[in-house]
Amino acid sequence: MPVKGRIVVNEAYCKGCELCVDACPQQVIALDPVRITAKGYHPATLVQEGCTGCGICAIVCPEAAITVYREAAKARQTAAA
Amino acid sequence: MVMLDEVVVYQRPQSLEECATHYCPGCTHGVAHRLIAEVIDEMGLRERMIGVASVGCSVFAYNYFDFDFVQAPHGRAPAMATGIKRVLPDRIVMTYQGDGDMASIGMGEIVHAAARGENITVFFLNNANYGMTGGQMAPTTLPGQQTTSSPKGRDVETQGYPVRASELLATLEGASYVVRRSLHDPKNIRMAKKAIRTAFEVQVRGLGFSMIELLSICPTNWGMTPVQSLHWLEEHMIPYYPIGDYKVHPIVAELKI
Amino acid sequence: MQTEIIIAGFGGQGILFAGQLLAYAAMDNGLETTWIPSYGPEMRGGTANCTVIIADEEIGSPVVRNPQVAIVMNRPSLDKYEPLVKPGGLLVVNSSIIDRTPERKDIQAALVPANDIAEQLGDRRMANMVMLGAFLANLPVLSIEAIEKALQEHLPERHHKLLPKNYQALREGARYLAEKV
Amino acid sequence: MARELWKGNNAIAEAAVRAGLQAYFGYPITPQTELLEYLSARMPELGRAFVQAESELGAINMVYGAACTGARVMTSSSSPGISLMMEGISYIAGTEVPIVLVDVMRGGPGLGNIAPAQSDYNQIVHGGGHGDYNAIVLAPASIQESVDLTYEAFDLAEKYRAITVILIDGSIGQMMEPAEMPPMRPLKTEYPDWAVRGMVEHPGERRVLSSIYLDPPDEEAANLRMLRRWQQVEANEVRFKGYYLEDARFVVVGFGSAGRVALSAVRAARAEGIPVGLLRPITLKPFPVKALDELAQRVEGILVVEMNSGQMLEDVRRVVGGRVPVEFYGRLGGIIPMPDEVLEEIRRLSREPLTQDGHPRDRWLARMPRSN
Repeated sequence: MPVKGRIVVNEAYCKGCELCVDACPQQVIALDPVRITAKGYHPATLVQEGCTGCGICAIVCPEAAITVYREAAKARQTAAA
Repeated sequence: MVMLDEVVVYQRPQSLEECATHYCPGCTHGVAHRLIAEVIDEMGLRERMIGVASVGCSVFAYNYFDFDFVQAPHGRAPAMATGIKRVLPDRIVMTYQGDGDMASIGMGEIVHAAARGENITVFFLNNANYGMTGGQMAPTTLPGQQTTSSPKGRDVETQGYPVRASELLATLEGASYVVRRSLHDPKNIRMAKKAIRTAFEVQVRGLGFSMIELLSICPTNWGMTPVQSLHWLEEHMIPYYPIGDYKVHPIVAELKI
Repeated sequence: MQTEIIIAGFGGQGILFAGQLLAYAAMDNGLETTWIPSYGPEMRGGTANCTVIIADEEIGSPVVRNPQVAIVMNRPSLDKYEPLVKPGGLLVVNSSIIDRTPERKDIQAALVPANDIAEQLGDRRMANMVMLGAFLANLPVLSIEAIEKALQEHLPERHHKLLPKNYQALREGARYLAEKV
Repeated sequence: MARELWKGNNAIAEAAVRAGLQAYFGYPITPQTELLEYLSARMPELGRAFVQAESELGAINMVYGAACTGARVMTSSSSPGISLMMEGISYIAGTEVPIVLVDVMRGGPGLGNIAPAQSDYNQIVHGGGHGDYNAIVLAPASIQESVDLTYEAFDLAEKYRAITVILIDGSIGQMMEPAEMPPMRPLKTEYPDWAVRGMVEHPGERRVLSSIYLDPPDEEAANLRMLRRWQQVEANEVRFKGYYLEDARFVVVGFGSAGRVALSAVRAARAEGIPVGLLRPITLKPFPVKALDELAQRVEGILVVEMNSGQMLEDVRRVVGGRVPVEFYGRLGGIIPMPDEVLEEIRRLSREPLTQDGHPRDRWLARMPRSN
């Protein structure tokens, strides 16, 4: 079972440049077609299950807008059991 | 979806101010800022940092890094950094300069800071054009590259050849660590961060001048999307500006980092 | 009371140092003094001159058109400064290498074979001391002893073995008294 | 301390060292080079910073960086080098960090020559760099005065967060006179609350120094703040020296070497019975307006003597405001006027009916020989 992760995009920083969308190995990030940030951008967001918390989106993000979380090892064991 | 028992894999570094940047969407200045801030956090250098901002798109760098900063005249950041470092030798002094600033108007200052082996760290963002003033030809603009001041593409017959700053500075005895990295994909970004780490280690240990050239994109002035820009960088810039270590002093090569 | 002295010659004749010795000696004697060189891109071998003023009050201009004394160590300097010496003033001429005698009748002149004397003493570089000795014998604004003391204090250490010869040069020069030309 | 014979350039360097100079950055140029040479030995021997920069641009920006740390810092140059430094000087002024700058003037414009001149007056006193700023300009006329003013220049710079310029001509840099050095001050250990020294020295307080105020109201506010500080300089720091002014019917105004030459001429004129005095401004900026204004109310004529084409002349005329005839005598191109030339001008001033017609520079120029 793959590791579960999630991202939180700080909309104060995100400019919708799509570098994270392009870089995501799981292809689970897209620009939110509905939401618009205070600066007028469609922010990046997780659009489907499958985030592994690999952090690649954060590595390419020019705005340091993404916080990446990953399921802790202990939690995984619990879930697997 | 709230997940319990999770760990933070990545979060914004402390050495970045809590504010939005003025950079265009996708601009890799932001990536460079972030990497530098991350390394400063990891090495615990923030309290000892003094940055020198330059003129160009990164003119407001001092607004984004959360440590002491001064603002230099166009091209003169290495000279200001020299003044600071000579008075406060145990502070960690960095400049952050673009290609217009460092490789054009500031060529004298950078060459001599390197020649003196000045114990400072220089971050050199190369995006092959003058970004802030609207995309004019820079000393780093590629042959044939169109800019607003080389509308038919840079003609080397009349407009000369691009400057390869890393190769040039690497010839100087005083330079201890001069490398070129790129910010166009995760692998290269990780390599860039490692180089930034090495550069600061060089300074912390008093080993002399270090410069990290970072190949960057300028989607707005290149007239491309950020993702297209990354591909353009990879296809066009890297062949002319190969990624590599141009000067690694033997003592630096032995550093265990 | 103010005395203006111009010392002039070729670069390498010790012109500037001779002037500095006067200034040191004047200062050590509690007098006001200025020393000002003419400086040029030619570091060596060209012409050199300096003006020394010795006074007992605040000195105004450090430069003068008409000095009371001109110490000339080569022909171009004689040609340049003879006409400028104040009437009644003193001209000290290095007759070893200057092939003419002064013409003015309203000043005094001491003709000193400075290079010959210096070479007899063993070092032509001491010609400047011979000239200083002659100057002070004719216009005792400072004593020879004051110059000797200044020499002792300001001649670079490595030349100190030459001190006795320099004293001798000063005294040899002092034997040349000026006459109306 | 006993008097010693000092060359001007060396004396200024040593006075700066004794004032607590922590860092010097410079570039060789005649006739100031001895200053740099002197400090190249003296600063390292005291464990202080010295860098021979790659250019005047490099030097002034090293000074700028060091000044941002609150350190006592100085550079020196001569006219063409000062022109190159003007960019940095404007930035330093705009950042409100104190520095001491020594300009040992030579003949110009352009490469000119290396002989003494006063032709940087306008550049130094009335700007040079871009933007609204004021620098304190001190014009010593002797080696002792150079020493004393250099020693004090750092205090002035720090008190008013201003650039303080020691403005001399090449002859003062090159001449020797007896001077007494002030005592060696300890290096400073406390720094002002604006100094950028790394948060390790001011925990929790991030400091940024910059001359950029992108929003015009911010720039205006900065300009006004600097201007109000300058008013304090004008109120507190005017210096000049007067000679024989009590009963003077004529007055010569000259600074630096020209002022000294004028002193000799004034004494000679007094010996001839001409009631003439001398006003020698020591601060060229702030200019001794009150002293000159007072003289303009009681003398019959004013002669301005400079080693330039009448740059301070305009400041004198502004103060005098047409109340008294002003005449001018200048020598240019690296020539020091001789006392007898100035004496002749004083004689003319006292003898001829004075006119207010036309500009004094034009009248002077008409008297100057045409050589080509």
